[in-house]
Amino acid sequence: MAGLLFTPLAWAALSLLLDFRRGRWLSWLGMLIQVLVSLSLWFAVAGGGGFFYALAGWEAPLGIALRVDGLAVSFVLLTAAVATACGVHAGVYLDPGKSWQRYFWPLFWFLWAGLNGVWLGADLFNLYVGLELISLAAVGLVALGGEAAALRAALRYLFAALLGSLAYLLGVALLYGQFGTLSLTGIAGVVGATEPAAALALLLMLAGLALKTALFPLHGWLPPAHGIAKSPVSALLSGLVVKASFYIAARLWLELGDRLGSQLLAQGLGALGAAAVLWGSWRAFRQPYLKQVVAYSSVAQIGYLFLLFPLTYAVAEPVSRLAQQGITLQVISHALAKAAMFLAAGNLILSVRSKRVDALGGVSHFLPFSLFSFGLAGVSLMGMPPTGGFAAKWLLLQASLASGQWWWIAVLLLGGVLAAAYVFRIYRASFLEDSVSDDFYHPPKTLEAIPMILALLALGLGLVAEPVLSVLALPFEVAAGVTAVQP
Amino acid sequence: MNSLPPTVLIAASVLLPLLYPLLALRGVWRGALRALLPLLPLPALVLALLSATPWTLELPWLVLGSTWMLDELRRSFLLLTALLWSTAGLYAAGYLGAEQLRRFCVFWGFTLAGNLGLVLAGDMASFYMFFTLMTFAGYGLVVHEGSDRARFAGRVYLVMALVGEMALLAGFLLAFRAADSLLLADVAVATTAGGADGWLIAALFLAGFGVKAGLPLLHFWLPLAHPVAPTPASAVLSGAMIKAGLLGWLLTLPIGELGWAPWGQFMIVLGFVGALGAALPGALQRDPKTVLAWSSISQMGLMAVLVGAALAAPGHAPSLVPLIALFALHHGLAKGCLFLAVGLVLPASRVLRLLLWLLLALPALSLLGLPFTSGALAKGAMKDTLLTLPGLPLGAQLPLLLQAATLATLVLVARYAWLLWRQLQPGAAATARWAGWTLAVLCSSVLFWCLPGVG
Amino acid sequence: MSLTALLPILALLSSLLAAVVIFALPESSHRLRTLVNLLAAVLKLGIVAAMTWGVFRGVDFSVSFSMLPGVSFMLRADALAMLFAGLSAVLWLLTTIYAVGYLEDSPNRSRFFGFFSLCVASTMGIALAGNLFTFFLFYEMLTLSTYPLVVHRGTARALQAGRNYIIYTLGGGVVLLLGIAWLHGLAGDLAFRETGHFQSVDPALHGQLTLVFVLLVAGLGVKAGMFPVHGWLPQAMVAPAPVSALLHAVAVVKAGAFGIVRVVYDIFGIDFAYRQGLLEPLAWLAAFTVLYGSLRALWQLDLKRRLAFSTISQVSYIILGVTLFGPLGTVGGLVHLLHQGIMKITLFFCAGNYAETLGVHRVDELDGAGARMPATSIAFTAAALGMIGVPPLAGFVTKWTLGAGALAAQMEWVVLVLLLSSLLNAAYFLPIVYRLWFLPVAAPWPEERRWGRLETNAWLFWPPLVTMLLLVLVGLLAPTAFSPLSWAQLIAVRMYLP
Amino acid sequence: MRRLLVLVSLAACTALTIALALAVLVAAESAVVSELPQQLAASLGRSGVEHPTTAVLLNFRSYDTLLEIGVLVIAGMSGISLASTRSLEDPALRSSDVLLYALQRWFVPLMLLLAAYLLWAGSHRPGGAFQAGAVLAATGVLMRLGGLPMAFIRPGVLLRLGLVLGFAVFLLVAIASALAGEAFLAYPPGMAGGLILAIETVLTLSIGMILLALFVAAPVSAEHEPEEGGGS
Amino acid sequence: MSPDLLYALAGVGLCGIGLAGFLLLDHLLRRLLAFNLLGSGVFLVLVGLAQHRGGPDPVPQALVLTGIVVAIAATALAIVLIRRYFHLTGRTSLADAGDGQS
Repeated sequence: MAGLLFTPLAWAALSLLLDFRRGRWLSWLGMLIQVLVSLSLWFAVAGGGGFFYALAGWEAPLGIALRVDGLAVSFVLLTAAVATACGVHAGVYLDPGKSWQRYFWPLFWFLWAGLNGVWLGADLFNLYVGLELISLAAVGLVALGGEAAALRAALRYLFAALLGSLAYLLGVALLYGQFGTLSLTGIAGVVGATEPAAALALLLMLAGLALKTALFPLHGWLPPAHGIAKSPVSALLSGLVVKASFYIAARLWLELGDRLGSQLLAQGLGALGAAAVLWGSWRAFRQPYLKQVVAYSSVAQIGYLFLLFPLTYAVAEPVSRLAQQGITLQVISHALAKAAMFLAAGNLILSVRSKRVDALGGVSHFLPFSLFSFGLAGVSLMGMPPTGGFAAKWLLLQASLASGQWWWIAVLLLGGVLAAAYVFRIYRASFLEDSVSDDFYHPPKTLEAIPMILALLALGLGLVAEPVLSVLALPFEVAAGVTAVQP
Repeated sequence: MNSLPPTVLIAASVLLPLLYPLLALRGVWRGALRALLPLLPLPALVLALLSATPWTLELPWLVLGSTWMLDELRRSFLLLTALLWSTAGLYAAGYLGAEQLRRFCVFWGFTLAGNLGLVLAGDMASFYMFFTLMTFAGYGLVVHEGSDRARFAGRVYLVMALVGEMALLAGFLLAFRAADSLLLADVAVATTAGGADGWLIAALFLAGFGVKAGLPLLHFWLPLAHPVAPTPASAVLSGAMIKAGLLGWLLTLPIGELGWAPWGQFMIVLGFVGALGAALPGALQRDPKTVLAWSSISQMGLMAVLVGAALAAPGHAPSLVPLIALFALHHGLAKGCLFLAVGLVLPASRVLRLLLWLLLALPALSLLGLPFTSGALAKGAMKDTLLTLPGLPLGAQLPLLLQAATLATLVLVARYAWLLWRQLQPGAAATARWAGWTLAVLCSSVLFWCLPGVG
Repeated sequence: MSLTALLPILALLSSLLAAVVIFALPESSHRLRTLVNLLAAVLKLGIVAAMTWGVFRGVDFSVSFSMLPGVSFMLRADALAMLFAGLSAVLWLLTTIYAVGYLEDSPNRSRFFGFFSLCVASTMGIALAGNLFTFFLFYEMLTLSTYPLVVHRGTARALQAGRNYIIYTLGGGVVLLLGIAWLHGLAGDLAFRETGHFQSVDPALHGQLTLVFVLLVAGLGVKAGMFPVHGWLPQAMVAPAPVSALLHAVAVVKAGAFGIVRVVYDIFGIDFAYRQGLLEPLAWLAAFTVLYGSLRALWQLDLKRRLAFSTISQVSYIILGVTLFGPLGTVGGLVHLLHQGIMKITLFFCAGNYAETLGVHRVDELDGAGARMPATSIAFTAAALGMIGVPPLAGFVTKWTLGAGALAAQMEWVVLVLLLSSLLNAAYFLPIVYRLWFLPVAAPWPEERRWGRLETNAWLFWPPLVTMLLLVLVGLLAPTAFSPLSWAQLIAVRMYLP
Repeated sequence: MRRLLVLVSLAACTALTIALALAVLVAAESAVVSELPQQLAASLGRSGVEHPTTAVLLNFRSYDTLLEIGVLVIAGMSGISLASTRSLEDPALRSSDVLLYALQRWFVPLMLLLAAYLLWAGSHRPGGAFQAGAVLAATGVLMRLGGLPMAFIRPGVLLRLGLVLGFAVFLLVAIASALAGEAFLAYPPGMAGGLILAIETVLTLSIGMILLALFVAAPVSAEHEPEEGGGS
Repeated sequence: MSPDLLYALAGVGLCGIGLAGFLLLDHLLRRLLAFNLLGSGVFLVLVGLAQHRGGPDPVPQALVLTGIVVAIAATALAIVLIRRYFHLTGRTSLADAGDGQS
């Protein structure tokens, strides 16, 4: 447990002292440790159930407690998988000759630490700090290299993130002012049905988090940031970072939403999500640059996540559970698939030496492997069986049907078709055989293998969705005292 | 009852011609192809001559579950088919040039297989199968020459045949539902019991086989197709294959069942229309083969009259059916001879020429029904039976009509003889051609009397 | 894991693993790839044969695990599954052989064969799927794995065709998914069962179920090339011949037809569908498609396009058979599933041979090809005659059974449709046959290649001959055990006499 | 269009402000009296420091602080990653103004002293590592602006070490206790006070360094372009 | 109304002003200042509201301290980015791409 929190931070500190090449070896070692630790924690929770972990020996509300439940450890494991993949990829992908690349590793590790902090956090303020850690590290990663376009994207990103964080913090302030505690569980325990101030707080927090998650009208910052960053960074950002803020929003909603939320709010968020699905897909379809396509695809896919709100508000317990499971699967599969997609896109760009979609003509001759990974990931995004994306879509469909909110069905189905449109656009471009250029660079095997592994994971997720979901639904011993599990 | 001849023989009679086209696969086997032409129907001939009837062979694994059988009726048709095909085959061996020999032989084999098989078939599926095989392969024989005329004839032949096939398929399907059995023997009863369906079934069969048999209004293809085929093919087309339609009628129409008198009367009328109506266009033709084709329509009209009579007078059906078979045998052999003669050349010596004309006269006279010919037997029997049958339509006019029919035959035969006389040129022909023709004439005029089917 | 559970999985894996291995092989190792391909195909054939024997003996091959809450992944080999599995196993082997020859010296073979194997794995999955959900899973996988095959040539036309293909099939997939999800919401996870699920169902649900039925059939109808949604099929002709062969004979259109069979029989149950009056409209639609496809085929000059429209027509026979209430109709539809496959694949093989050997793509360029390529032409002729329904070829057995089924179901008009369609078939096939055999060579072949002794490449030479032999044998020996007909009868018996 | 947007934004801000004010009032009325201060007072004795805020910062909620320092480190290194910083000293700014120079010689030690005091005071009254670090950084800024030589701090390993030192020590303590069997970040009984002081000391150093580095990184002068990166 | 509540309300006001500035100002530095204003407002609300009933509460004070540090870090980083952006492009706003943050 401690190792989980310690390693990324320690590696961040250590790798700052080394240059890129040595940092790479160190980081790879660290990733190995992280994966092992995450796995062992996962197994510990899978075996013994979830628990609260009181940091510094002080229990909440005085101290900060970590909530170690099935969902959290699953996300920790997911983070370990995606981050490791991105890390290994980055180690090969990034050019060690550029001196600023040495800062990649510490930022990477801080990002990881922040993510773990958010997954496990149960303290509203601690979550804020975690979010800021993630945001700044992410901004740093985007800005790395310092070109004008990157700076511009980083600035937009930074401002959006800061505004979102402050909105969230304002909500925290209101909640603390009213309830005198920062523990989410504690607040959920005392909050009543009609609390206008708390409702406003929830609204503020959700708005802030939606901004950080790039929900539809607030998504403007995402495509430039994700599109301009180096591919492994984009993969991290799209795969994991945006999920962190959504995760907090979802936790808030599930704890407090039934009392502080309203049908209007829930449907409104859902509608924005739906709009994001359609608008994002459409925009993705129209982009001339490969990574912009993938970035807008993120906007669309994030839209699905916000269907959580209408599908869990004022519905029967089993329906709500279906929706939660669906959204969880969507988060996981999108993380895997999108990371795979960005990494594969990076490989493609590397090999054709152009970022344009229409430069891909004939690439299927030479790079079927990365293209294949890209396609597989795309399949998951489309929600085609047997991928995780499909499993998620299926559960959401069932939830929509069962709750009678049939209008989301149209969104789900249409979203899949639109996703197919932009994925197949890439495919189509790559199959075109009339290009004269035969000048392709062959990336190293490692670069090719990693997106494939991720894509296969996304694919396999659909097949093993049931076991995965059963871990997420592990019993959580709220009543049990602090049982500090040592690594 | 079921005195089954060796299965090998039965199989060989169909399989030999069916597998014979395999020889065409290699060009070097050309000689064998030609040599085998007359031998193909031999197993069938042996079967027809020697096997004791009736027998039934169950082949449940074949197509939809097949039954092959031979009874007296079928034996007669089998005999005709085998004889005519083997003589025509002999003729063909001497007639054909090297060009497109393989293609001709392929279609020849398939057509023969179909023709033999349909005679042996005891169930609908096999019958239909062989019938179709014959029809489609026959197309190859019709268009063999490749001339524009042949192609046009082939197209008409194929379109009409296809329509006929479809009528047959529908008929068989309906009959199958009515009878719940694939056996042809059950069709008649089921048709009679089938009510409105029964009428439809009978109509479909009448029309479907009518195409093949050259029933008036369904005959258009016949004067086109028969003449354009190579001579031996014309012979089998007009002599044997056309009889398949007749056999079809006999096997599928509710002959011997009560309640079909109107149908019988209708057929009689239709038959006479064919028998008499064919004379005029036939007499106007300039090609002896076309004249013969019209003559075939005319003769088939007479056979349709007989079938009609059998329908109209169910009580007399048992005596009428052998008569029809006899008539078919007679006509098939005689018509075959006449067709084959068209491809002959005049020999150099006068004696031989005389002999030629003499021999040629035999089948012609037979067709006219002159004494001591097969025609006399058949026509006499027909006349006797028809005139004694009660309750036929046109009863009063029957003698007159029969006279007229004979006159029509006479006109056509005379026209044929005249045209042939003008057409035959001196020259040399292969021995096989002579042998085939001679054999055919012999069969028609002499062997006829010895055949087991007669009587 | 017991053998009964293992075999279905192995059947799937044999081609799935082949795909993986092929993708991993470098482009240049042609021999090894061919070896892997053939090994996998033979292995699968063996497995399927073993399973068929087992199913015949009444062994229940099934394996399932829970995939999502309330939904399981289920493979099960019933008689119907083996019908389709057998078809794809046999034809896969032949098509693989053919494709090896066809793509000799062409680029991107690694990609091609990889997706090719994936495609077959999907087909196998469709065949063995034990419930609607699993079926859908492989159904969509099929869509995706065939796309690269359709656009394989990479020309603008191919890409256009691929786009249309994907629009149609994904659209169909969406409709299908909606139907499945809805049905799932109504009735839970539905395993395929020989008698269907709705013999006795709350009448209040009838309306919804009818709607679901329409959705499912509409979704499946896209792949089956049914009338209003057939547009992708003729365009997909730009794909290489083995792909067209596979698409038309085994995989895509058959998947749609097979799906409709499953939905009607094993989900709704033929009784329910009949009582609800769901069959009659479907029958009309199928009949219309039969005639429409044939009529359109008449006007096509491109050989493969003509064959494509013929497929549209022929596949609807299967659906027509399904809609004929009664065992005979069922047998007719099911047996055509196989027969059409064998016949159509022969035709496409031949069309490919003409294109590859002579450079001939159009019907009017075929004059006299019979003399130049007798074996291919014989195969083509046999298959064409089979399509027309000439006995004793495969097509006759189908037509006979369908006709008898229609009469048994008191739907006489169907017989009329069958006959009309046969005539139309003759009208567009016989001219080709005529050109092959009876016309002299009019012009030099557009692009002739020679391969020594045989008329064409040996890899291309044998497959059509083998399928021709098959199409003769399945008709000639229809009543024997393990023939398509008797297998279909076995299914019908298990369905109607549970 | 633009005006409309402005108006809408303003209206939205106003509405939000009013809503917020109302919410604050409502929340103030209905606020649950927190038990946290009491709990805190009860636990203060075990925290190792006397000032409650410092106790919260460095003991009860030390995880927040750890991450907070992490945020600082991120900002610092992101800053230096973008700038070409050869040295914290800028020769161009080196002044020859005697008066300024003299003033600085007075101020710098004084400020250092102030920083030390703030650090020490943190344990029992307002003050602490951050305040001390800020003063330290201010000293550095003054020195840079005044042109005092600071060549000893190069942006190489030493600078990075300085950046991360506080964080690293904090982390080390945290993990040490975890390895000893306590929870992560827990201090061994009795050693809390000393450890906190030690941590605060290094933190002060690092915070000062980070802020200074950010200050130095921000200016971009034309001569050093366009070669980016942190040197060495 | 206690002084603490007054603080909180003042914080609300700051929030409003900061937000308006953040949304409406194009110049990056001004926007950054607006952000700081907004942040201060939030901190005031946090401390003021919490202390309104229960008297001095060290927890929000500590939180605010942490928040300030974070804000400073972010501000500093932003300044570095802005400076460099200005240096490279000569621009002081992100304007031409429209409504990025709003």
